[in-house]
Amino acid sequence: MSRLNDISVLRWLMRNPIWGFVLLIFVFFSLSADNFFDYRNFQNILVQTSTIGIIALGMTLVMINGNIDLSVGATLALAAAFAVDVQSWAAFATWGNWQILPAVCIALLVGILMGAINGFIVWKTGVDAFIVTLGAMLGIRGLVFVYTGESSFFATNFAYSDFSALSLGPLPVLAVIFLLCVMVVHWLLSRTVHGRNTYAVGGNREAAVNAGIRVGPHMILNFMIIGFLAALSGVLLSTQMGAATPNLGRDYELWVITAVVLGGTKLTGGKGDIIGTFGGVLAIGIMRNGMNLMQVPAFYVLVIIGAILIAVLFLDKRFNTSNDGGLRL
Amino acid sequence: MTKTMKILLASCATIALASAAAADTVRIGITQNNVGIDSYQTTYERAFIEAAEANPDVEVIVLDAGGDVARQISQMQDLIQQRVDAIIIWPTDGQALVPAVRNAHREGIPVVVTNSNIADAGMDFIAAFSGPNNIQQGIYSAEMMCDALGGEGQIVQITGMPGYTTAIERQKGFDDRLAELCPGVTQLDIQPGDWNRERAQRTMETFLTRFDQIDGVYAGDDNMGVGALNAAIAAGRAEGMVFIGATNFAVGYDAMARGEYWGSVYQSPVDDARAALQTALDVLAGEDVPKLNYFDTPKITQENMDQFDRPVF
Amino acid sequence: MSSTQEAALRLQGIVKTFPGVRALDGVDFEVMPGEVHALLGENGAGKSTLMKVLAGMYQPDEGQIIIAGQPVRMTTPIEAKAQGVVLIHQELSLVPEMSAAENIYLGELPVKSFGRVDWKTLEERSNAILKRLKCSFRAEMTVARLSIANQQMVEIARALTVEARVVIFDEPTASLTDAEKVVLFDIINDLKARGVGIIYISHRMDEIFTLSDRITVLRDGAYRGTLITADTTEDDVTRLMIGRSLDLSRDEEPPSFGKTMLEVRNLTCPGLFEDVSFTVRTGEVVGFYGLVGAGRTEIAETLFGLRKAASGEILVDGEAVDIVSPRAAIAMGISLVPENRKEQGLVLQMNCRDNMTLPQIQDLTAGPFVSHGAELAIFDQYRDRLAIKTPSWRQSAGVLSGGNQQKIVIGKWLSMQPRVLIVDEPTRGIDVGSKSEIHQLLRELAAQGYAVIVISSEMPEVLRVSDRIVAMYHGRIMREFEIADVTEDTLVQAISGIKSEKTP
Amino acid sequence: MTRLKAGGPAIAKQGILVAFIVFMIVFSLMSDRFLSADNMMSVFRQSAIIGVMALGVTIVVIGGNLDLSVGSMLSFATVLVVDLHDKIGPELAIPVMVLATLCLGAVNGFLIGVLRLNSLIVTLGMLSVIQGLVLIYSGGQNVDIADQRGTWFAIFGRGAVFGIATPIIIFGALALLFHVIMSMTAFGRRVYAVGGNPTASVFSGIPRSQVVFTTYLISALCVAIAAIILGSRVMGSQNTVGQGYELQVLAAVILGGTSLLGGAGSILKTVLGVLMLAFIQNGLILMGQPYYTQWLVTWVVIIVAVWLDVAAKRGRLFSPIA
Repeated sequence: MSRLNDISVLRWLMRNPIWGFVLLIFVFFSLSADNFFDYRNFQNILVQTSTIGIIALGMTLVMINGNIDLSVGATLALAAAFAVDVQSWAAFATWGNWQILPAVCIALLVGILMGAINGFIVWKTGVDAFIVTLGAMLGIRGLVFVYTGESSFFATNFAYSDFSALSLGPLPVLAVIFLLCVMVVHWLLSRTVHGRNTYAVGGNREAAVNAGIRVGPHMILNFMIIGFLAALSGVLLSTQMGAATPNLGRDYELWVITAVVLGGTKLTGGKGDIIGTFGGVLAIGIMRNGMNLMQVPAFYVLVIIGAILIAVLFLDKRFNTSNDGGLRL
Repeated sequence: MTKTMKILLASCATIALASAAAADTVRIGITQNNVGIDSYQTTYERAFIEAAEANPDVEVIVLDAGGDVARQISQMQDLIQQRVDAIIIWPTDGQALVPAVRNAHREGIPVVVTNSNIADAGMDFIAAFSGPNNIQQGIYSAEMMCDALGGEGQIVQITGMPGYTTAIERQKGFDDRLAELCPGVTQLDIQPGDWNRERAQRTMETFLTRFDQIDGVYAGDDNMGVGALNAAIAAGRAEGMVFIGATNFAVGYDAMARGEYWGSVYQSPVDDARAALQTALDVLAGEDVPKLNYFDTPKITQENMDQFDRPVF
Repeated sequence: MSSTQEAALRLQGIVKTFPGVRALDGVDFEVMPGEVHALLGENGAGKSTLMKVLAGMYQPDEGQIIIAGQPVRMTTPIEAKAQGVVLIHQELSLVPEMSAAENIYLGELPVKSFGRVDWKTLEERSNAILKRLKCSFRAEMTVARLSIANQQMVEIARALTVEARVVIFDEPTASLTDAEKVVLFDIINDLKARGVGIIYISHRMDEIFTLSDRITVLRDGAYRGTLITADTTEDDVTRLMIGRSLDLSRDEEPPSFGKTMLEVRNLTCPGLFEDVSFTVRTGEVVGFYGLVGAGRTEIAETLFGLRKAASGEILVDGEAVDIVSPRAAIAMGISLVPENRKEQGLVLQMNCRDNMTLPQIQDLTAGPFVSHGAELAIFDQYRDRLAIKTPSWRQSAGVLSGGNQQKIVIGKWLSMQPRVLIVDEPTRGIDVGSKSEIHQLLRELAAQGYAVIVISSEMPEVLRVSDRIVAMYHGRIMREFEIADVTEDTLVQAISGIKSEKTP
Repeated sequence: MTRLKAGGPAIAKQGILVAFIVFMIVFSLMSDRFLSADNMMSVFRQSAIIGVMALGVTIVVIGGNLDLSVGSMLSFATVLVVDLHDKIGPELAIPVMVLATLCLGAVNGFLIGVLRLNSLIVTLGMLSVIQGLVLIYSGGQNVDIADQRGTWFAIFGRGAVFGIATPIIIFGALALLFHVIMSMTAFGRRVYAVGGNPTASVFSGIPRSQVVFTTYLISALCVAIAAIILGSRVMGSQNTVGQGYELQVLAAVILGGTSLLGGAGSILKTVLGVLMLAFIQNGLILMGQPYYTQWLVTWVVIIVAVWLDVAAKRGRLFSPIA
């Protein structure tokens, strides 16, 4: 490799420090955990991270927009409940395995609807997205309990849970869907007008308004995308379980935000990308997997992950913030 | 302190000697529900590890799902990945773990379910279940309640964390048996206490303002039962009120000794853990193990409590 | 500009009301093709509202907008742009993380199938526009990495994406250096030559008289008259704007200076300023003049404990001091009225009184509590002394006009009884009337024995308020002038880095 | 139409107060027990723990930051004080626990106030770290006080003075104290200034780091006091007892109209927010509704109350953004 290339790789890592971290823990666990460096384990990691990862893609959009969505865990549970329950509706009783199709479609639509409601409220009331979605986090969870009546649903059709065990070529189908989502959302964010406008709205909302971007509908669209992705994640998770439980997805919003922030997206908006988020998601996935394999006691895992989150934030502040000119503020 | 140290040293020595002697050990992975949420699960974990350490032929991998279904599924994958000889699972949800258990089954790894059972759909894929019979426990509590009230009265129920199997099963056993046995006892309301003493206390306080006459309280475990008792004492209405719980905790045992608490169901996490490990070992040894292995969880009341040791948790 | 020619844009009887305010009250205005028409008025006179009506951001309640003879309705900035009306904002409205090209075409990025951005077209077109503006950077550059002046150029480039009939410049020179101003004026003249009508809004009289053909003045939301620039004097315009004549002369008693209150010796902060030495006496105003980035603000920040100097000495009242924080600076009697009043000077949602007493709140206590009476006494005193117009001390500072906000900040620091008062850009973005009041005030302060430093980028301002002028260039002091010796030429030379004979 | 009159009815600016009154009327019509003295006392007593924590978090939020770590910090403090009660006695257990909790607050304060790291992420990380510390400390076991009847520690959670339960007195006294601090002292003014505009505060000579640091110490102190009430009330503790409290606390603060942007908010309105949440919970149970209806109602109430607040400030009901 030429020297120039070395330098550009280094510079790339400097701009995406999370990938340096991913590399570091990858090497660490490969050396210290017995079953870590193994093709099947890598498949596992991808499948395990897909749940949080798919939502994190949507969260990246919403956070670049300068908003946040705390209701994703509840939306995931609601979509999973629909995906499993609709299969058993009498209307589709004669559909055979095709009964899965309307179930999944309805679940995804429910996710989109929840996102649209959040987005609409944020737009029309002008209330901070943090507050709106904090309320929705409680409220949508309430809807889940109303709908499920506190109990779990399960799919009578094993074809549903067999789906998650399928492989497409060398990769499990869940991993393929996750990687596909990564690519599509990356393309959306970096190549399309909507994606570029996402940066504009988050980076300088006034400028976006002045430039004639319809900020309200734009934000609704992003909330619908994250609603869709949370629902998709819920559907995929429910295929792994062949069931849906009302408590599904609790605290996921915190993990998703952690992953996105590790990936370099700023809470203030206007900055971030999918490559970073993907790295953040992998970092959490590899750490959890590796610590499981190394049998780190669960109590210590909490301390380690929390401390790493703070440490990454600290390092990012040290190396990656623009110079404030040495002013002592 | 010194005594524990000695035991520790002794057990270390035994292990060292034993492992030198052992030709091939079996590796058993366990993924637990939510250690740390209450003492039962913690004591279970400790007892499990102790039991495993006492056996030179066993090496265990101990994982905790933190109450999260998805994390438990990944832990199942990780255990399959490590090619353990058997998996013991304490399901966070009876339904949702069926496919994960099925996967292990397909990979030829026997699965033993512990403490709370997997849903019916999964029964074909497990080697055995070992644990208490939660529905039976609900039934016991209903019978005790009936006894205590003489078949007449108004009661309230405080359940565990909504949506969790143990909570649902105990409630079902209790509700069905009570209706059958004592039609004269009416349930005024059912609200959750989330396995949390303080929340149960709050729920009970609201019940107390809402209902002028409460004759009995059934709580999904003693931790919540004692919370309800606290509330009633604070309101000066504990006198003559019947408190019945499940999973006898030390605080419940003590309250029973003071005569404030009527009865509970005695369930030892140590027995639970040992039974699970033994079932797994039996399965691995190729013995003919029955599908359902319930260990005994007897009623414990003020009358017969001297037959039981004070719970350690 | 014959009357037979069709106006590029004409407004007739525009009325716009907001809750409780009649922001525009029947305004008439027109701009001909190839004309630069300056729009003047004090802050709050209705200029911004008028511009927003023109740019499609507000709908007028009454009146008509006529473009090239056709009455039009514009409900969004995009529609206005499609009609050929383009507004260049006063405050930079760029998205820092996007490229210059994306910013230039923000809101109307060229699209291919599937909503994809057509990068090739985008960059070709953007680079063509930047070339026309004689910009040296490429359109692919991220805006965050451009200098302020180049960012301003991107803002201007936005106006050129369509065949504009009318371009509105709202205070375009606020952050430009003189050299960059020259480029901007070239562009304006170029647009003018192509028959574009220009509406030019500025507080700077010299620019208006250099550029414009006609001047229209607004006051209190109403039209006050239109003047032909060539036949008008600054005084006429000012009288029209504020309804009275401004006194610009310095007819005070000859100043008497006291002891040296502040002395700075060889102060250095690498990369920002080097080897800076000067003195300020009581009763004296020392003006620091230079281009943006010459290091003036940084010196002030160092004196106020916000920066650490690498070497050098600071003496207050003859005593060498080490200023480690603003608190230390305040304790030594140094006060700084900062450059950016909204970001550095005020807590906007806090009320006027609390803003004013903020630095000394710890000392205004009776027992553990803040003394309401003591606070109000200070507020009343400085409201009267500085003629701050606010209905009540409870008013939050954010809703006041720029001039009154600036007076609150000045009051805040005067109430500390400072030994040295540093004022950075005292009148930036402030209308003519308040500007003159603040100049008057600075002179009075000197007369009362304060040692004052005024930092300004406006030559008339330094000439008007200073007793001595320190000219800076690239972090160094080039020359010091006594006010009696200074000429505009020598001053311009000094701040442009042109060497001349040292002052004796 | 959708525009509120400028400076119009003062009541329109008190979104939370309006919502509160409406709710009290609706609930008292639906359940005759709702307004009974017993029920009121019981709701006040129940809200004391969340209330005391909400007071501290309000100050943090006015200072322009968030604190999500209070939930696991409550677990930490309660487990510690209950565990130490039997080991070293309550007279030592309380000061040791308060000191330890203040140390956690100091870590928050240092990371956020001095190193200027983002408060949402830091306290999110601390939420996890502290929960881990609790579990490591206790080994996952519940802790209990053996002699529940004999200890004077019972006074904090179970005692009463002149017939008023101690938790209510503590909550009320702290609310008053903090209200006075925030509205009448120099420190309070500085918190508002730092939250409203940190840069301008530094330019006014306010020691920004120190102010933010102190707000986190106060928050930790409130958690410690809440833990004393909780430990004394329950006479025992689970390791996850505070799980989820951070969001309830934040919901109460938001409901009280404190802006998440900092620089604005009021202690007394937070009290109103706390009571409102408690009354919703209590009222719905009294009406015999399943527990999850309170989540749905809370959803609507939070959004409507904050919306009214925001609408009153901007002078129109709907946001003007296109």
